[in-house]
Amino acid sequence: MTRLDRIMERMSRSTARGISRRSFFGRATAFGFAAAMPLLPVSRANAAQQPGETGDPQSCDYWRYCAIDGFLCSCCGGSTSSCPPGTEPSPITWVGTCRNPADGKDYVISYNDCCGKSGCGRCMCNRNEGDKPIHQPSGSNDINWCLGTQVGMIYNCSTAVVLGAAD
Amino acid sequence: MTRLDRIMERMSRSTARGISRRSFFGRATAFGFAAAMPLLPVSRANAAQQPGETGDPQSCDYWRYCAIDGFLCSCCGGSTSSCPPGTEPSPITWVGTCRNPADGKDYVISYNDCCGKSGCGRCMCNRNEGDKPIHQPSGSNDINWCLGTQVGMIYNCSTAVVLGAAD
Amino acid sequence: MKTFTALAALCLATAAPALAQLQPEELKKESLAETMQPHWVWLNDISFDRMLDGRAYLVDADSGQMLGMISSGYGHGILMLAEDGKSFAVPSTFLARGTRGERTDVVTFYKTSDLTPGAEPVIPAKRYNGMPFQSVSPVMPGGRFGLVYNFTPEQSVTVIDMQAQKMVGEYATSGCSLIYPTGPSKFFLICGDGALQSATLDAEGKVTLGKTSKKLFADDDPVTEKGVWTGSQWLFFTYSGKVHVIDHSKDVPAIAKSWSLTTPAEKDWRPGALQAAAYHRGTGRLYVLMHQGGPDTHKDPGTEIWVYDVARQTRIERIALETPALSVAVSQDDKPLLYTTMMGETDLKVRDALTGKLIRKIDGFGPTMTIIQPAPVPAK
Amino acid sequence: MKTFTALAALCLATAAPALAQLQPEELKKESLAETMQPHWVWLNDISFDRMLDGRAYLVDADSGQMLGMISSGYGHGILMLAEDGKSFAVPSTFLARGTRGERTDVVTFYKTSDLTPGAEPVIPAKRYNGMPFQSVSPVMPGGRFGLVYNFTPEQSVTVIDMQAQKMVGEYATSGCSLIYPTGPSKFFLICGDGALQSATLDAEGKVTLGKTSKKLFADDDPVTEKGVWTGSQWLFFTYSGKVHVIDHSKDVPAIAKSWSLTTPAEKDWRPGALQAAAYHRGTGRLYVLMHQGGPDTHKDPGTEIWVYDVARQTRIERIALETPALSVAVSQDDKPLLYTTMMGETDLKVRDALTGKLIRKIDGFGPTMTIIQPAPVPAK
Repeated sequence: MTRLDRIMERMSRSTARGISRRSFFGRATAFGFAAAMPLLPVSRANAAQQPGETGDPQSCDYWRYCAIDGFLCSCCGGSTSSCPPGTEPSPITWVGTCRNPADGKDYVISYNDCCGKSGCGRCMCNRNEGDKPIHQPSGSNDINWCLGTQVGMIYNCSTAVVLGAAD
Repeated sequence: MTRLDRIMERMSRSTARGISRRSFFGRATAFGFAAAMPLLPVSRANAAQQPGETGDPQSCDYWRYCAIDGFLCSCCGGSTSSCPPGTEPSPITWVGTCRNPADGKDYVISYNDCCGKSGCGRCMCNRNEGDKPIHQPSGSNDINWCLGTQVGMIYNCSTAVVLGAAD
Repeated sequence: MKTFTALAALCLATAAPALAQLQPEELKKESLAETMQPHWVWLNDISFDRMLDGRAYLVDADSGQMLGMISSGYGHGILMLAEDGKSFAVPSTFLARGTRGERTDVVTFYKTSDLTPGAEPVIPAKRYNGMPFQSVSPVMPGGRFGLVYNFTPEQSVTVIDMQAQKMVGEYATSGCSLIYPTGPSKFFLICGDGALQSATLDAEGKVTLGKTSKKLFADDDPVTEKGVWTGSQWLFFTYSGKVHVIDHSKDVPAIAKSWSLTTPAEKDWRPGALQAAAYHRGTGRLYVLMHQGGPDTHKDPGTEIWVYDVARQTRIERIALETPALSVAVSQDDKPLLYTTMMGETDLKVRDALTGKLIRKIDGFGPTMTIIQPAPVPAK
Repeated sequence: MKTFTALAALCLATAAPALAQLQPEELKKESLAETMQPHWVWLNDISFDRMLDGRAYLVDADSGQMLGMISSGYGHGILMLAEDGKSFAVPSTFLARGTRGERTDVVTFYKTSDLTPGAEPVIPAKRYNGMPFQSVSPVMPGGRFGLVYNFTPEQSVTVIDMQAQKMVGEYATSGCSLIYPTGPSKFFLICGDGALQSATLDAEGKVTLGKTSKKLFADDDPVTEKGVWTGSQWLFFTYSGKVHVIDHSKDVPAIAKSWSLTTPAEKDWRPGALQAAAYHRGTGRLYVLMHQGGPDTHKDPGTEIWVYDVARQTRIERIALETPALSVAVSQDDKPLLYTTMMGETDLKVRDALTGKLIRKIDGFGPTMTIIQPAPVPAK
């Protein structure tokens, strides 16, 4: 059983069998959020890349986006791992597994939505590698995951955060 | 002084010098509204034409649209002289003067907005013959004239109602 | 149109009608027929990049004319069409400051004839938000109740009394998803582990959960959420193109039979899209959006529509599409029309459903149309 | 970006950074510089066919990157930018049920650094709704007060205390339109009969109307509402291309001088568009969108930008545009950028304002962008 399977199973069990919202958030919040330092925005999207990555985070064919569905935050004032100014990350979301072409390894990617402003409208990207139907919510990119945020449910854009290696 | 000039002057005086909203509506309501009979919608747009007119009321170059700015109600479930189902006509509006190519006469056209549902999105048309700046409101197509309706201020589409000959 | 009639009479009475001066007109409000006509169709638009401004357009596919529209707030789903075609209800979500502030979910009732908002019960602010499916807010056969699927991510259903135009209540669903009605007071839900969960409504609309089936669907070839109701059975489609026919007649849902949309020789063809299939009750024909592609293409648009005789489980026809389509629907009368739309495009394509021939394109909608809803048919 | 910094350090310490396994990341929220930078620019989008979902995009014209956005409800107008570039306010209109129900107008305050809504005083639900102009909600020089133009069709102004982030009050304007600030506590309005109406604010922001000028503008060649402030004077443009320079120094506004954008030989060229002209204070240059056309073309987009030395009233240059533009603006620094957008198109075009050379196109906005707002400059 891969790590993704374990994550999916855990998330699926919790969403599929109706655990309380509080405890769901309690677990999901372990993904973590931190305040970013003010930063000049030039090439912010690229600056979010780790060493050991190649490609253009503003392009839909970027490796992390293998199961994304939405506007790329990298085109909207955020990056693959940061929300645009004034938007709030969704604490819960769907996950996928994507292969990093630079090291040939599979990584679990969390597609957290950024929320509280209306749809950014730039760099629409829909890819469905491993995407599940919505009755398997933790693997479905058809759901507006902003529903869990403090600022409400309004969808702005989607990130693609590395959670870790998939195996 | 043409009839249009007189209408414009009267409307301009009233809007430009701040008469009460009630009395403004009182005057404008003389344009009149009546309930339409239920009707099958086939060629509703054309059915609204009077004998003595030619052209396509779903086309932006139709003669009545010489000073219109918005979505043609003829494409949205209404006609040149009727609002789509569930929308409310604006009692006040801007007027223009257009020449009917079929009889070579000038007519005063009232561009009443239909209101209460969001923008129809079809047959966007902007023509500015005789259009005035917004400090001459009764001749300006830049204003959302839905502001005066009971259902609120939301703009759906624009009509082009014959008020009468211009001279 | 009294004014017009009067004018026509006047002009007929004069010798040179073309030269008669145009008469002053009165601005009117249009009305529609009391009942949704067989070739009228609702096009839902989620307005993806301006999602606060969701809407649905009502179109007459025969005349090619738009008849009217409704505005329906953030993340527009689908309409809850009454079986008699005389009214409908729309689940909607509004925030006090557009994108911010207190969330209010309502179900707004309309008459077909005037498209004017009427009763508007407030429902729990938990309505599912995302890509819409037909099972997010179906009306039960017989038309007494309508159900709204909730996801917060806790899952539940809100029951609406469609006659009284009031909310009945909200009921937990043990974490299973969506709503698949099988009778006036009976439905099932689909669970993440491949099982189906049965449920019933009592006379007042209160939901009681029944038994859960064993695992019916494989993990490595899951069924999509895009089931199709034939009027008597639900058909579910797997990613690879299997059809599972559900037997809902007993306490526990089961698979009645399974067949495949493709032959082994056609295995690079798969069903896909958003509104993937449509069923015509009179002829027993199933229309499925198909495309060529491998795994993970289950949301790709269809390049062809494959037509099946469901009773015989055989393909009748392949309809090649000029351009790919993401949604397909069929009218239920005996001269059926086949409708397709495509995300990113602005037209509705109308075909003869029996021949596949393109009749017309009606343009100017969208550009993010989702579920096509033809005129409803009463339950048998 | 602590995580990134830490990771970079980690990788520099290892011999083969390209082969290092990627590390788990934390999702962050971006912030911006405290002050709007000279080449940052706001693009307002009225979202004409989804008007409930108005917005403005903040763009860095140097990097070509979008920095963020704000959502601003029905019929989005323009931002009220504080002179120091550290904050701004947005007049907005919301209805309880999106397109229906109670109307609430507010002014929402934001800091540039976080684009997060802060104070939000409710204002009279009378805000002008229609195509936006720079004079619908200007900030007064010095930045203490901001004014919002109301049209119901009665006309008035609402005064906002930009420091206290509160509403001062609403004041009738004798039916004259829009707001043209001429000093920290002085402005005029433009009347339908071709006159200008002077007005003053007291220390608390209360408006007192002053004298009305005689008729200054001809009926057969009216001035547009699209006046341009040079930092010391207002320039108004007539349909045919005359420039009227307003003298606001006395109690009653008057025309200081008039000149023409065109020579008699160029009389088929006219100013037009929505945001028709822009002035660069450092060089005294005026940029005007010009097109060829006769009467009634005053809203046609510009095919060229004509550049004038305002002090000398002479044309310096003609900049041919690849495609027509409906809005033009210029940054106020000493390496000024010239911005254009076009209704129906989705890109911002960025030029060197001194040479006219196209530097870049930044795409993916719109498609109904209205007023371009570069970084503000403090009043002299």
